[in-house]
Amino acid sequence: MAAETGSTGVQRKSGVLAGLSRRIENLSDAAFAYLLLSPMLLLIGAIAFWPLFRTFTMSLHADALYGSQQFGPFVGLDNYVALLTGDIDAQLTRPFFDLDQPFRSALTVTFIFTIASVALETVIGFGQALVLDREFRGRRWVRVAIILPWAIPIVIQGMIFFLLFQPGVSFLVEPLQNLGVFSGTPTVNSVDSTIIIIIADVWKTSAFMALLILAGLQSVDRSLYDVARVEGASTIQRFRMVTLPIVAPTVIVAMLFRTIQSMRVYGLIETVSSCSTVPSLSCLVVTTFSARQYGTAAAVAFVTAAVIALFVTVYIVGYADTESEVF
Amino acid sequence: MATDDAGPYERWVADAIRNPGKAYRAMFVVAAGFFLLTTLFPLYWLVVLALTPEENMTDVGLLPNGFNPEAFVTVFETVPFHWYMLNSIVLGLVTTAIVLLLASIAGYVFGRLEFPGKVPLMLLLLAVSYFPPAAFLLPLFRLFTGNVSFLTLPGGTEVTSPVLFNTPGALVLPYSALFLPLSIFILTTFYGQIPDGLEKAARVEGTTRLGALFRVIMPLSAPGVATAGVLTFIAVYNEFFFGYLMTDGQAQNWAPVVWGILQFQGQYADLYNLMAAASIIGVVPVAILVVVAQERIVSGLTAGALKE
Amino acid sequence: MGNVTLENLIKRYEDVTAVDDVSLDVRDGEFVTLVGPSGCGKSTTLEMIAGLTKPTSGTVTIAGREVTDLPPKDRGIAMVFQNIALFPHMDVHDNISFGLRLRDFDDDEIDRRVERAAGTVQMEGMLDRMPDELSGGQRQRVAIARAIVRDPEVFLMDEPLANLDAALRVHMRTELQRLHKELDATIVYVTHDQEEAMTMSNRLAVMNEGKVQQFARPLECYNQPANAFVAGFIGSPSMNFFDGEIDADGVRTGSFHVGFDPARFDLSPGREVTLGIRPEDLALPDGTDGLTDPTDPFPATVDVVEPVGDEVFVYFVLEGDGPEDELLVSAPPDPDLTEEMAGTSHDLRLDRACVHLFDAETGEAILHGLDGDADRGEATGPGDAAGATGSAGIEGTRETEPN
Amino acid sequence: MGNVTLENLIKRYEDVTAVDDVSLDVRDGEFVTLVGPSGCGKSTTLEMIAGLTKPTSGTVTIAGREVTDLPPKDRGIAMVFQNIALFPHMDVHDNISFGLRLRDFDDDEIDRRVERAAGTVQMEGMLDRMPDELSGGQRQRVAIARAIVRDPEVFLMDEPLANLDAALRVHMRTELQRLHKELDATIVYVTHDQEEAMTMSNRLAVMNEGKVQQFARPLECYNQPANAFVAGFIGSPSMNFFDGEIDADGVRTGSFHVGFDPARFDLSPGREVTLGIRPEDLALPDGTDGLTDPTDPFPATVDVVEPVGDEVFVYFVLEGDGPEDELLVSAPPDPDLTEEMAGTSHDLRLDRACVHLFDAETGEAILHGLDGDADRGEATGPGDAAGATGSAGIEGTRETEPN
Amino acid sequence: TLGRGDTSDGTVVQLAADSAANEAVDDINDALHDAGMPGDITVDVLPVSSDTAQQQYSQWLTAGLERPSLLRMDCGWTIPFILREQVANLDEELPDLASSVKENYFEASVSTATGPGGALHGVPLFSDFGLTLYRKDLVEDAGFDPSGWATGPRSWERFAEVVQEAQSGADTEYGYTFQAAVYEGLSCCTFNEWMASWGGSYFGARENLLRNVGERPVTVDAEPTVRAARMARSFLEGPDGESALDSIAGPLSPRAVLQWEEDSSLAAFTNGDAVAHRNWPYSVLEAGAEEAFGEDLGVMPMPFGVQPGEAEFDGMGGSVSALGGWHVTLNPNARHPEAAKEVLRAMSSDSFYLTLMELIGYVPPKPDLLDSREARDVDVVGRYVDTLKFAGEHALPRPSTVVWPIQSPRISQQVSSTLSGDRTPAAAMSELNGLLERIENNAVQEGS
Ligand SMILES: Nc1ncnc2c1ncn2[C@@H]1O[C@H](COP(=O)(O)OP(=O)(O)OP(=O)(O)O)[C@@H](O)[C@H]1O
Ligand SMILES: Nc1ncnc2c1ncn2[C@@H]1O[C@H](COP(=O)(O)OP(=O)(O)OP(=O)(O)O)[C@@H](O)[C@H]1O
Ligand SMILES: [Mg+2]
Ligand SMILES: [Mg+2]
Repeated sequence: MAAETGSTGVQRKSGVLAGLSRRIENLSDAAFAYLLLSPMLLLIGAIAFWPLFRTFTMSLHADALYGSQQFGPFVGLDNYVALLTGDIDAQLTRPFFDLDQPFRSALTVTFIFTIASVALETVIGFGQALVLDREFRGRRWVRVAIILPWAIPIVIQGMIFFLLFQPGVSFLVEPLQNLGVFSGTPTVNSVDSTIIIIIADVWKTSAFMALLILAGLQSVDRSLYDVARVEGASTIQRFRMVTLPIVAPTVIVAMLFRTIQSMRVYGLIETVSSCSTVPSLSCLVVTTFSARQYGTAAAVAFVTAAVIALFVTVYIVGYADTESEVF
Repeated sequence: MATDDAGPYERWVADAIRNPGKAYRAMFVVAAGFFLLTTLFPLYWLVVLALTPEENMTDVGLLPNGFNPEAFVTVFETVPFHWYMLNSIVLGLVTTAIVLLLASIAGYVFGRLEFPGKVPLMLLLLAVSYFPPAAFLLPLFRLFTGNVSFLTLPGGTEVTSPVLFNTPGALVLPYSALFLPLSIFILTTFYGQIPDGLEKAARVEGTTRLGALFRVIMPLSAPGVATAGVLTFIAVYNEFFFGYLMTDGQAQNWAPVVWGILQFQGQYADLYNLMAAASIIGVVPVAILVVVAQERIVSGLTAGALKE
Repeated sequence: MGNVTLENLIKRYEDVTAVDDVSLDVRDGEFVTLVGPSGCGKSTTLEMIAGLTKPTSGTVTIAGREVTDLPPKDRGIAMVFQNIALFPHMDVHDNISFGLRLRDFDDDEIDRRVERAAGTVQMEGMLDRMPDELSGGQRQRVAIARAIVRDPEVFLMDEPLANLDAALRVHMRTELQRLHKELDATIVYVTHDQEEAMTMSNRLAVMNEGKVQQFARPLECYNQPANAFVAGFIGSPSMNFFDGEIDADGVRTGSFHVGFDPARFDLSPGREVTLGIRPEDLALPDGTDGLTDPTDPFPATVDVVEPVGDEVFVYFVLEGDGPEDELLVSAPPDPDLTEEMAGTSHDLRLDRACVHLFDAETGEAILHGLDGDADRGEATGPGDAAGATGSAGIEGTRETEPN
Repeated sequence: MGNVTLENLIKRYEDVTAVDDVSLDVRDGEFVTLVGPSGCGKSTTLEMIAGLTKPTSGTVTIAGREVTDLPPKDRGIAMVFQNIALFPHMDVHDNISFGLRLRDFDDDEIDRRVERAAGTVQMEGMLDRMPDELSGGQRQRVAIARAIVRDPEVFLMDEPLANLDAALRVHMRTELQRLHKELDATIVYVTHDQEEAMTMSNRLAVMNEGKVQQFARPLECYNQPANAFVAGFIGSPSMNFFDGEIDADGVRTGSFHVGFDPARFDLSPGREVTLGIRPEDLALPDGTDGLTDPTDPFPATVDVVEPVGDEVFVYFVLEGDGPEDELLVSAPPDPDLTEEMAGTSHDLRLDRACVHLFDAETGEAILHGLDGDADRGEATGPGDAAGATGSAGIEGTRETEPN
Repeated sequence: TLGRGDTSDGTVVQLAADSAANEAVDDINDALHDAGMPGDITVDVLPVSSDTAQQQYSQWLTAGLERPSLLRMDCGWTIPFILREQVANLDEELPDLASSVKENYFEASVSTATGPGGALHGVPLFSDFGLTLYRKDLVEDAGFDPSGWATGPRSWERFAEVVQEAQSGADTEYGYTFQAAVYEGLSCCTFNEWMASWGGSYFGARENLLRNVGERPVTVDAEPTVRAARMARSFLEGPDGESALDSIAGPLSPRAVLQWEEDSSLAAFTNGDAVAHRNWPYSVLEAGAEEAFGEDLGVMPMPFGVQPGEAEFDGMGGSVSALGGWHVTLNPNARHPEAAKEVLRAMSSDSFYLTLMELIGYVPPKPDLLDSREARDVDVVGRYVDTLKFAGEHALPRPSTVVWPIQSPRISQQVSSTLSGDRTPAAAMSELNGLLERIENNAVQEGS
């Protein structure tokens, strides 16, 4: 019998290894899944969950402004209570939440920024991806051009837009002021700065969307387009009924992560304007953190995370409705 | 129908109505042009800044006030900028490799296996990205400076965490952990879409389940894998928060490129032209590298992957 | 030792039971074909043998070793998939050699084997095409080559020839049979092609709704179907069925009566039965003299005459008191059988030896082949029936008297 | 008005010419089947009709309008793809209704039509399954339903029944024919199934290597194949071919001689020909008395006997001076034809009326049906031949004398 | 580390400083060796960005790192490190040096390196003071005589008048430019100078500035502070502007100052667009260079609002220069403490300060040294040592207590909002007062 075992050229793995690999292959789906996930969980556990746990305990302690200790006595949820009741607003660069000054309180600014930038990025990123999905001469270079902003460090991105709206340096400020679009000092005006920061963010991170969506587009089975064409779908209908639903999981993931990232915006604000002009949630974390109010900073960080979690829930619930690959 | 006396525009429109392909082509050109213009303009301005002599840094218009390409040389004279770039590239590559490996495995697990606890686990992973980096910093810094002791041996000596500060480990580990969730989610969606039949075929042919992942599923998801890699690489290349707190900023201590750029922030003066020049130098090669790499990755994974 | 034993295999999806308690014992070196209507669970069964689908319950044993929990790669099998499943990112050569490369064969050996397998499927010149540059049939041939290149003990083939033209099918059939003999391999095969099933297999497993209906040699399935389902499924064109009732001296349908002695077969009058007769067992009016044991004639009108190359199908409508019964007769080509016959009426007769009786309710076979002559009562089986189906009693094996 | 005209269609890929100067004129309401070996260009031709593949040159006209440059959606066609290609993100209902939804049908109408189409393909209960929860045949049925739900003027179907079992095939065939009649639609069909091709089509286009070899009614292709390729391709099992040479009083092959008067057919001695005879036109030794114009007997040894349900294949090895010739005879089932016959020697005879002659070099048909009796010389065609292939001269149409 | 290792033999002492120091590291080593640092010791500069240094030091020192051994700290945030006992007590480590520093250095500088018990924790490396730069040529063209201005501060009214006339005479784009972006510089310096010169203070008397958190009064709603804010409105809007101070001529300053920090504001001045400009000594080096204004650059102390005697709070009033500058502190866990002390010693030598002055334009933190011949011989800056010395003696440190990082942003926000006209000075200052009080009280609770 010419079975595989007898064939030439076959090298049998050493018994131990083979036995191990067989045992692994035999695991139930669940055991196999957890086994595979273990290195990842170990890494994330040590480098993410453990520090978060420590930070969480820190958030239950008072700030320690004096002395060499990093945090003060245990105060339970006081830090959270103080934050949500506005008791420590005085110590924050801007209040956590104040509807009277939507552009000056962290929660509203963060929401405005997130919704505007993610919406714009998705649309523009999709457009860019569609352009890149076509074959044309010089596509590689167009792709370089579209990716380039994403490769710009935030400090530089911030510098570009700071200088672009710096009166005296840039040619843009005066005409914009004359048109009544911006004030004469846009980077210290909360509304102007928010808009500038949104533009800067869209400029840089549309590429993120574009790259991901492009990858999604490229993995669509081309024969489905043939079917759709024969069935009578126009270009737009093909896009809406075939492309869109098939890349939807990718787009959702991209939007999800963009949302999470936008909700944590900080560096861009600090370089283009300042945390006191455009206070975001992360701004509060960083400013309290650099003022060594570690307990408060930790509490703000966890509240930020909780707010993001709420936002994300919206995605997940919305997405679960449209049937899922991811969840 | 176009008549003889119709202008070229009307003729074009009439033509486009008859032949929608033409209209789409025109739309395409307009869209491509728009995207190019909007993405490139700020970069162009960056070049203008880099070329503007430092003392003329007022009223910079569409053309540089004066022309001073020296900035591109000065960058290397003042700081070992190439070393910073190299550090970042190495850190980026190592992190990307780790992330792609772990995220591929996790993406496979989440995208193609059904098991109890899957959704909660994914949500937990996602939660890592909810937190501002500052939330990780203090404990991680203690961990990486040998200030966390795991246990005390009977003799009284303590087993403490290794001192990773100023080593690549102090950067690669947090980068890997923090950029993992994004890649996992990306790869989960891509791997989930590969038809079962192909994985089955590979397994019957003799791969293990993981073998099928690396030999069939990953190559077929090449665009997604490449994108996850590129996103991770660039994110690492530009990451600043950990880059600046986990090293002391010296090129020989693995400080990343952003440190190099920030070296031009003086006590009072920000040397904008040097920063601009530095970022152009830092960015252009990487962007090109990334695009070339991406094409290579895609074609490498899809075509030649198994011509071992 | 490549025998494959399935014991009480069950596969349930949320709301469907795809495979429902299947037990099969495929002997070493045997060629077994699974046939059955679309969706009856053939592919699922193969996938469970391969280890690609985990059975809900039951065990799979290959070569005497229980493999229910073993991964596919350790089961010593090769498989051709119904959906072909070529690796789109590899050219034909790499697709075929995939399994060999996994096993670290050396390059020369790989090339040699790939050449040979490609030759077998007549794809020699296309080794460096990508799958999307191949026609449907070419893809299927690559899939076959990928399976045969490895010489495993057990082959699983799911409609491997579905996209091939007649000539190539014949060629591939011969090649598979040669392979089967040469390698002494065990083959579990799925096909919807009757001829393939009949000519290639040692045994057929006829499945329906996840259950095995009959597992026997092809001609046994043809001649002595275990139930009405098998009778109707095996044989093309399909068997003609008539609802009937046993009466004192035979069985009566809506349109005709077949006289025999029910007592001889332990059939009590009033029992409801299904009477079946194959199109090729019916003779046209002028051919009836060849019948060994003809029934009374009954009138029928030609509806359609359909020549199909090597056969002609004649559709009759029977006259009777029940709902209009239809009857299909397949005859050898004959210049007299033209479409102009449509509408003409004829007297038909059946050969009693070719009649199959099934229980109307359960569909179980009652007997195959009647015998109108009550005097010859002592014989349990009929003598030399002229048709190919000369055997009676479901448990009886085919007995051919020498002539 | 759904006629489809292809003029000089050529499709070249880098190194292959997939379709090589194909011209076809499919009349409105006609059912034309493309047949040919795997890779001969059938799918490519369909794709060019659909507008999915741009011809390298040539034009496509549908319903009198040149559509070569028109997108598929403006051609009024529906298509079943060989690779099925269901939308993985839509359930069965949505897959089927895709085209309707594009055309803004109202929901009730959509549901009504989907129900009907799903009923036609017997998929009623599975409307909300996703494609990956279906068996191979079920997927194919969804693909068919997706095409038929729209009632276009022209249907293109590429192996739509490849994965279906016999019963379902028969059902689907009837359904497609009903559809064809009801909608008065033009159907261009690709199949590898002879029976399907023969029974369903008004005309067959037999293709090989990108070229149309013969475009004629099915029986014409069967009875009067234009060349050896068509003769060999149409008919299953395939025609037996023998190399021969015309001599003074007939044609001589390596193993036997068929006597006739070459002069009557303008054949000069010494010309090399290929002699073809269908397996079903050969009679076994004891059946030879039915032959109208038998040749001299020649000895042959039975190699294999293969019963296939409604037929038995008997493989003979001929004795002769040339390389060993093989001969396949297909006979109706007969209890005498058992495998035990293998090795026994018999004298065979051919019926001259069933012999086809082809030019050995070009393969072009020279004549169909010989006539051994030089005395009956005045007749151009043979009289009433018993076989189905009783016609002579390639241009002659079939003449059936009344009996 | 990619093959780049420690190449030097001998003891290397790592000093965290800025990139300018890094570029001059060879000269610095030479100067230190000249100043008596043993030859086997070398200093290696670890460049840190001034924006991030505070945060990084905090991490490093908390983690007990051994390097860097010496840290250059802003006088604006040294005290919290002292309070957290993260830098070495020089009274104990280097008693002789400590007492010499306390005696001979600018008092304001020393006060920002001194702990609550009076112990010195850092050696000033250089001092910075707010200065008023002006275009001597334009002022003279407008008919004023600036002689005597170098050490004789003008009043704000007079200053505004001079600037306005010089501006209209020379038709420059702006009159007076300064830094008023929402950043630390506004609260620590620009506004602090204005406020103190009008006799106002963040926390009452001068002795409260660096201590007594929670117990000291918060006094930003006092009249002098409001007046300072109104003066700034005059700079921007002119005396007729809303809530402007009518005694101050104007408008002198563009709204762009609200976005300007040191460098952006200096650029406008060196380009010749302004008559007068507030900045630090480094700007003198730049604007006084031959290729810039050279001898045409005048430098004078900050103008005053009220005389010291009339000030509402003790220690305020008169010409007030905000104190900047950096100290060098010693890491208590330093790898080579003795070598590091040697470096510190050498760093505090006169010759080293003079070298820094020549090389980078750092102003020596010792008044006597500024008076010396050698100092006067230094290019450009040498011309202005009298003003520097005057400013140093009238320098005012920011209240850099542990709560200052929390307070500073609130101050700059409120000040900016009133400068831009969003809110009236009185309203903004009174709100600020409330905010600061709450921060103080909170800190007391937590500190207890
Ligand atoms: N993209 C392509 N590049 C190169 N060759 C191709 C490509 N597509 C098809 N071919 C070749 O063109 C020929 C005709 O292909 P086609 O799909 O029309 O065959 P077919 O008649 O449908 O065969 P089958 O019955 O096997 O489906 C084949 O030889 C095929 O290999
Ligand atoms: N993932 C699934 N979820 C639910 N039902 C499934 C799934 N896979 C298969 N089925 C159902 O199980 C039954 C058996 O499927 P299987 O593929 O074995 O059929 P088959 O006999 O191979 O049919 P065919 O001849 O059409 O390929 C079918 O009714 C099918 O719809
Ligand atoms: Mg199947
Ligand atoms: Mg095809």
